[in-house]
Amino acid sequence: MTVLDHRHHTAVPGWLPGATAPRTDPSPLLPDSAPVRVLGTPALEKYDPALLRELYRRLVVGRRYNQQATTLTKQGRLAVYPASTGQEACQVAAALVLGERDWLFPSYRDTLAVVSRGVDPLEALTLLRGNAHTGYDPRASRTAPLCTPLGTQGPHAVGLAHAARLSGDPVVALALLGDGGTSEGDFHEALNFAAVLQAPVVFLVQNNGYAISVPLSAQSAAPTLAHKAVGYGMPGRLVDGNDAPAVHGVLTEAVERARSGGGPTLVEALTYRAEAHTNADDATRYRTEAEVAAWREHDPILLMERALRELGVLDDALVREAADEAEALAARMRAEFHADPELDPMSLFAHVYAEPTPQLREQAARLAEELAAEAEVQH
Amino acid sequence: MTVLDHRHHTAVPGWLPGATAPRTDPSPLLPDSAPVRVLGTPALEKYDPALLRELYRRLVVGRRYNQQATTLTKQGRLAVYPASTGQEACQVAAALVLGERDWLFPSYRDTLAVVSRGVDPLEALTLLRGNAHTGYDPRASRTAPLCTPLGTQGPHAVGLAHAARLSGDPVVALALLGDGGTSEGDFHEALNFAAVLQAPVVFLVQNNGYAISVPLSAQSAAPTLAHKAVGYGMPGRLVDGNDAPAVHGVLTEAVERARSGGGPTLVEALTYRAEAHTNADDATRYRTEAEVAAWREHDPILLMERALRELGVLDDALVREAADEAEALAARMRAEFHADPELDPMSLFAHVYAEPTPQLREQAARLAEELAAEAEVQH
Amino acid sequence: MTTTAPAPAGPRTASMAQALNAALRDAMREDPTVHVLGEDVGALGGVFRITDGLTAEFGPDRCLDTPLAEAGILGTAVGMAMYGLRPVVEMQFDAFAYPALEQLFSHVAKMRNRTAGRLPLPITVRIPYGGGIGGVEHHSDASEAYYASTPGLHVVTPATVADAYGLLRASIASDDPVVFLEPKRMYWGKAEFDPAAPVEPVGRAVLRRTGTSAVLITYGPSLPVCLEAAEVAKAEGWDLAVLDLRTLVPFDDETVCRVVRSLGRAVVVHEAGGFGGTGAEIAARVTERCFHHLAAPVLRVTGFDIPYPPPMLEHHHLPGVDRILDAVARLQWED
Amino acid sequence: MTTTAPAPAGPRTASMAQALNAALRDAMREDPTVHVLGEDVGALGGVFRITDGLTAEFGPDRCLDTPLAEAGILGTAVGMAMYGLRPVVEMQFDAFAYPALEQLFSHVAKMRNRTAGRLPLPITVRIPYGGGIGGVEHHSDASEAYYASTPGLHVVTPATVADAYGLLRASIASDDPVVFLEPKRMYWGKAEFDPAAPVEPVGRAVLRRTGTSAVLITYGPSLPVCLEAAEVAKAEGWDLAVLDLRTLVPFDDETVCRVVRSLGRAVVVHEAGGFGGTGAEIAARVTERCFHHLAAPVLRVTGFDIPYPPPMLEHHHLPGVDRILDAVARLQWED
Ligand SMILES: Cc1ncc(C[n+]2csc(CCOP(=O)(O)OP(=O)(O)O)c2C)c(N)n1
Ligand SMILES: Cc1ncc(C[n+]2csc(CCOP(=O)(O)OP(=O)(O)O)c2C)c(N)n1
Ligand SMILES: [Mg+2]
Ligand SMILES: [Mg+2]
Repeated sequence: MTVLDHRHHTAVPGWLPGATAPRTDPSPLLPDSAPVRVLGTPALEKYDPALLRELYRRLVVGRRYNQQATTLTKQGRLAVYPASTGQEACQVAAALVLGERDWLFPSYRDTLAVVSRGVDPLEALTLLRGNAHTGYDPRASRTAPLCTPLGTQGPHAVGLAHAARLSGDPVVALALLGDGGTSEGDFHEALNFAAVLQAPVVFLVQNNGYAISVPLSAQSAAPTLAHKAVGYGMPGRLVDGNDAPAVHGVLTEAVERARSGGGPTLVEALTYRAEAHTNADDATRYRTEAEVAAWREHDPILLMERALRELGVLDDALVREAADEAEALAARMRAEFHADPELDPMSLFAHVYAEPTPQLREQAARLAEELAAEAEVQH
Repeated sequence: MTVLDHRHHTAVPGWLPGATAPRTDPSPLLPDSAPVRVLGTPALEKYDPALLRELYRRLVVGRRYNQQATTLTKQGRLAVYPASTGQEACQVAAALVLGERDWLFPSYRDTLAVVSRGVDPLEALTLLRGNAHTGYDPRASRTAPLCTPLGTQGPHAVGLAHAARLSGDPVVALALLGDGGTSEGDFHEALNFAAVLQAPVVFLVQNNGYAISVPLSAQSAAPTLAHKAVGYGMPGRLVDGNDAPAVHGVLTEAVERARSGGGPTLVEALTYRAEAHTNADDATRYRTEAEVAAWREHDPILLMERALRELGVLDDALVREAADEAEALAARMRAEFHADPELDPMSLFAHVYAEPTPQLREQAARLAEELAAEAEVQH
Repeated sequence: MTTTAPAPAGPRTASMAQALNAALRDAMREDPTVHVLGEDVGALGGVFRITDGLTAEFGPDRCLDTPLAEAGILGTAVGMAMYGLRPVVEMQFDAFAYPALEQLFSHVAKMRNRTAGRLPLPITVRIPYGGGIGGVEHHSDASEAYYASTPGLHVVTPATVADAYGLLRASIASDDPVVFLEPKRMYWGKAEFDPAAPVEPVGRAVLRRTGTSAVLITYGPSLPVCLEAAEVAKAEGWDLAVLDLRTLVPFDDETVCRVVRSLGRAVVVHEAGGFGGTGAEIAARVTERCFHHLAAPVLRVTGFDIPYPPPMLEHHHLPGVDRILDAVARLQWED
Repeated sequence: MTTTAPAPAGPRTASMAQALNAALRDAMREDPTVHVLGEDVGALGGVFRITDGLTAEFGPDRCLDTPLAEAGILGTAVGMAMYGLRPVVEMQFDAFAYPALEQLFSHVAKMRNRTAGRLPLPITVRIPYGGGIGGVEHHSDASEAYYASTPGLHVVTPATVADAYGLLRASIASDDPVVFLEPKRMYWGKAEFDPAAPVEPVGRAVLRRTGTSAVLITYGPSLPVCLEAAEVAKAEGWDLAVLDLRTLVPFDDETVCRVVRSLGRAVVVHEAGGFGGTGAEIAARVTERCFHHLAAPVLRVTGFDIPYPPPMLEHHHLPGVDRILDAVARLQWED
């Protein structure tokens, strides 16, 4: 399958950590140094064709999900949308490697991973639609709320994994972070706690080259972000984040290690944010069309299609099946998001505490009066 | 000279990072991998005898300083004293490698480094005596206030070094941290900023095996703390922190690299906190006498004396000179600290802002009245 | 520092430190989901010995010495609570809770609300606070205003040995996050108490001394000062009531307003700086609700609006009996 | 988001965002020690475009895109100030300043005091705050109480385009640390202003509207709401004055008390939650100082004591004209 060519990447401005140092396979520098695959999946043959088809299907559906959410935002149906377009390989692989009882700790950009885990888009997108903070049941879906304060979900994943381990419960927690998030103190503290506690947690850093407008070169001087694992005494893995089977493989290894008591792993997936940071962002201010175009050559769906065709795994039936499922999801999203959501102003007071305080009861009563008065006026 | 034998260390309980993984020379894992000296000074001959004598003299004086401060605390003349007994090699080397215009960023345990830089003990110890927060002039002494919130002085050192570099001023900043401090988010953010900005700053982690009662093994699972440098793309160095010439050598290399535009370095100095955390602490609750005894064999002054005698650099004149200077310092401390300090209650309002706010002026007036009334009563 | 010996059952004389230790031990015995974590809480038993003996009895998994990182500690507790445990976090000193404020404000205080009640966080964050022990800078902050002004947190602070036990038990049992502020200068004061004897619930203020002239409204470390002031005031002909709030959030408007209305004069006392301190909220809400019962404005006696002073000067900063009596004298008795 | 075009000299019509941008540019032109640092302040010009064009004009060393870590940003600014520079830090949103609170509370606010005046920190921390822009959770906190209750910090918040320019220039010129709170929902509102025309200094409140019935005391994002309420109130026969505090610390007792004494009735308005909010301090101190001039208690109109709501519900939380008029109606006119 297509291979990421680093001479090509070094030609891509603004992408590398440090103008001078080109990224190379850091295997020798990483502990527990199984070769770190950065050059694409070696032997696709060893993958179960059923898995490859499943990954392909989810990629196609995921891309369509990103497109539809973006359209809904343009139509004012979502308040804001941070698209994961171009990062679908990481998103669907993250969802696929987790067992039913495992936990996912997503960030604001990871709604596709949440949906790919089985959460309804209508529930996964309430935060970005603006009708509620978290629309799904974290306990039922074993998925933490979308995290906005960067890096802060790291310690949560560690704590949950640690608690499960103490209870002899074979749960693994997978935390999704961005390249920018690795700079936060909470990232450091999470990795250190995870390593010291040998918690069954996996940190997946989707390195999409940017933190809003800030390129990786202004974020870190490390040879790779995977190198950060060294300072905590945990294995680090660097993988082509647009190569779905490769991401799935590396994450599966990490999840299994965690489940079997082997402790945490830091995985850096090299990918690219194909769209602006959000619909509100203007990416032309800080990156070139040439760079964006270069990365289109490495689009995760493109790579997957080529690879599966080479393997003869991709037949027209699968293509149609995936396309139909994608369209069905998009149609459902259009229908559901064009209807206005139910809103209950009194819900503002319902869940601040288990029992509203006397002060909140007073304030709720005042709002209720106001609403009643308004209702009066309407009649 | 005496060599730290790791088989011996592994025998020391509670000291190693991770029960299983013994610390080994991490050179191959460290970038810019000049051999990392953990096994003592190789060729003392290459050191200028004058420097060796100077180090010896400061070690002896420094030990006496620690003893006298501890005694003063027992006598109630200091509110609390975190002794650097056993860590004198790091303290005096840190002071000695800095030029006049360089900056030192000490923590609460590093008053010896501050005094060794030339600050009067009476001024260096106000924080611990309890009569003032910072007793010396940070600008004049190019020494930041003793930092208590762990890790927080890291970013200060980076910012100062960065500002100096922008001004073309060849200043280097040296930040002193402890092993426990490396777990704080601010440590991570400081190292990352330093590497990205290529700031002329050196981080010296005095790994004395404990954060109050918490052993390194519960603090970090990294092979060594110096390994943390890898994740920031800066050189890391591990050194025998009780080997004064070795510490001086490693720090000198790092300071020179920083001054010549080579960016930051992380140095881990392996040492041991010979006393309890402070006079208020009870170390018997968490470490064995055997461990403490084992480390007495590696006392920095013992090592230095042996080495210098072997080299024939240590003559009785030097021994007497050092002892006399030490006693003179101790005598001065006794005299100065047994006098009660001058205290001005109104100083509480003098430096909250450049100009006291109207509110503070009111409050100051009220206190002035109270003091006047009390004075009345006294007459 | 001395050992906090395992508490015998039944009525006893104990220090506040021992009562807190007993509360933790009893909670851990009764509920296996209660876990303690923090810096030096294991073999050392905490720098104030509040967790003394817990690791010995319950093992390191139940009472965990963490790495030195407060955001990591509280963030890890959040994850443990998400799984179903009941973490009790120890912050070593008031100012060293600041690194955890983002976790506290953005997650601990908000998690129940942002998940429509599906993800409550029964976390107790114990913070030794305030001065009076000769601590060096950053070891004596009275930081309660930061917590009390953050919706989603309960803020509890005991001022008696019995409350230390009872309120900590109640806080650990609460399904909401509680910031439990321990007046560190009261750790060593002893009193009779019976763990079996229930105390007034969280959210209730208690009248520690009845009086007919005016009421001193206070909490935590300032209660003893107020009681002493009330004693001295007798000589001046004032019969002062003393009200111990015990809980800053939720606030007991009912009890506070009943007392203020009946007396018409009130002084709020706390050692934190006055500007933006909790005393401002207390004075403002009492005035809103009891305006026509007030013979004088509700006055505040607080620390100055300055960074906490060095040990040798702290007594000038802390509200003492004289300042309280001066305020009482300014309650416009001539009216 | 559109570009904040480089400001022409002289009088102009500008948005608050453009005025802030002009203030930064002019300060950097006049004083080479002024450095801007923060997330996305470079090529992007900040997510609100307040730093637009600064890197282009002054280079990346003067306007620096930092790594994504707020404690690191503020801590680095502390070191830069120790060296002698005048850093201006941008925090991207209110809730994202929380990771920097330890640096702010334990160092920025205290450094001058803990060094007996030898190490002042002339740092300006710019924080876009408050709601009303449909931001998702953590993007709309009104966090001023945390700052206003921390001794050592000045807390400034403009409510007009002219003040945005004038107060930011004054804050950057101040030798004390200033938390400069920018009402983000006012960024795009335009007005005439002249950079050359001086504004009232930091620490002075300004009467934005004279009135004879009662005064609305407010600041930042609530000023327009209060002015609108005053307009509507005319119909009800109330002639309301509107006072813009502009600075929370230091507080302008003189002006505030003069107005309150002359009118006898006051309502404090802000969008932060009421409990422990700055309105409590304002109400408490005004009552202490003006008690016998008050015909009614000082009332507060504030946001609810809840985590900030999701965008579609925020209008129920934010104080509006009706709530302000309800409070005015409760000022016991019958007396
Ligand atoms: C603590 C914190 N600081 C700042 C922000 C504002 N912010 C939101 S997204 C973003 C960039 C994040 O970059 P990265 O971690 O690489 O994730 P990506 O957006 O690329 O997926 C920033 C600065 C935030 N959400 N949280
Ligand atoms: C942010 C913060 N948290 C907690 C403390 C309390 N404390 C003071 S010293 C100390 C241990 C520090 O250990 P280390 O960094 O190894 O330095 P050492 O004392 O060994 O020199 C702790 C936890 C603190 N000072 N600051
Ligand atoms: Mg990114
Ligand atoms: Mg240590």
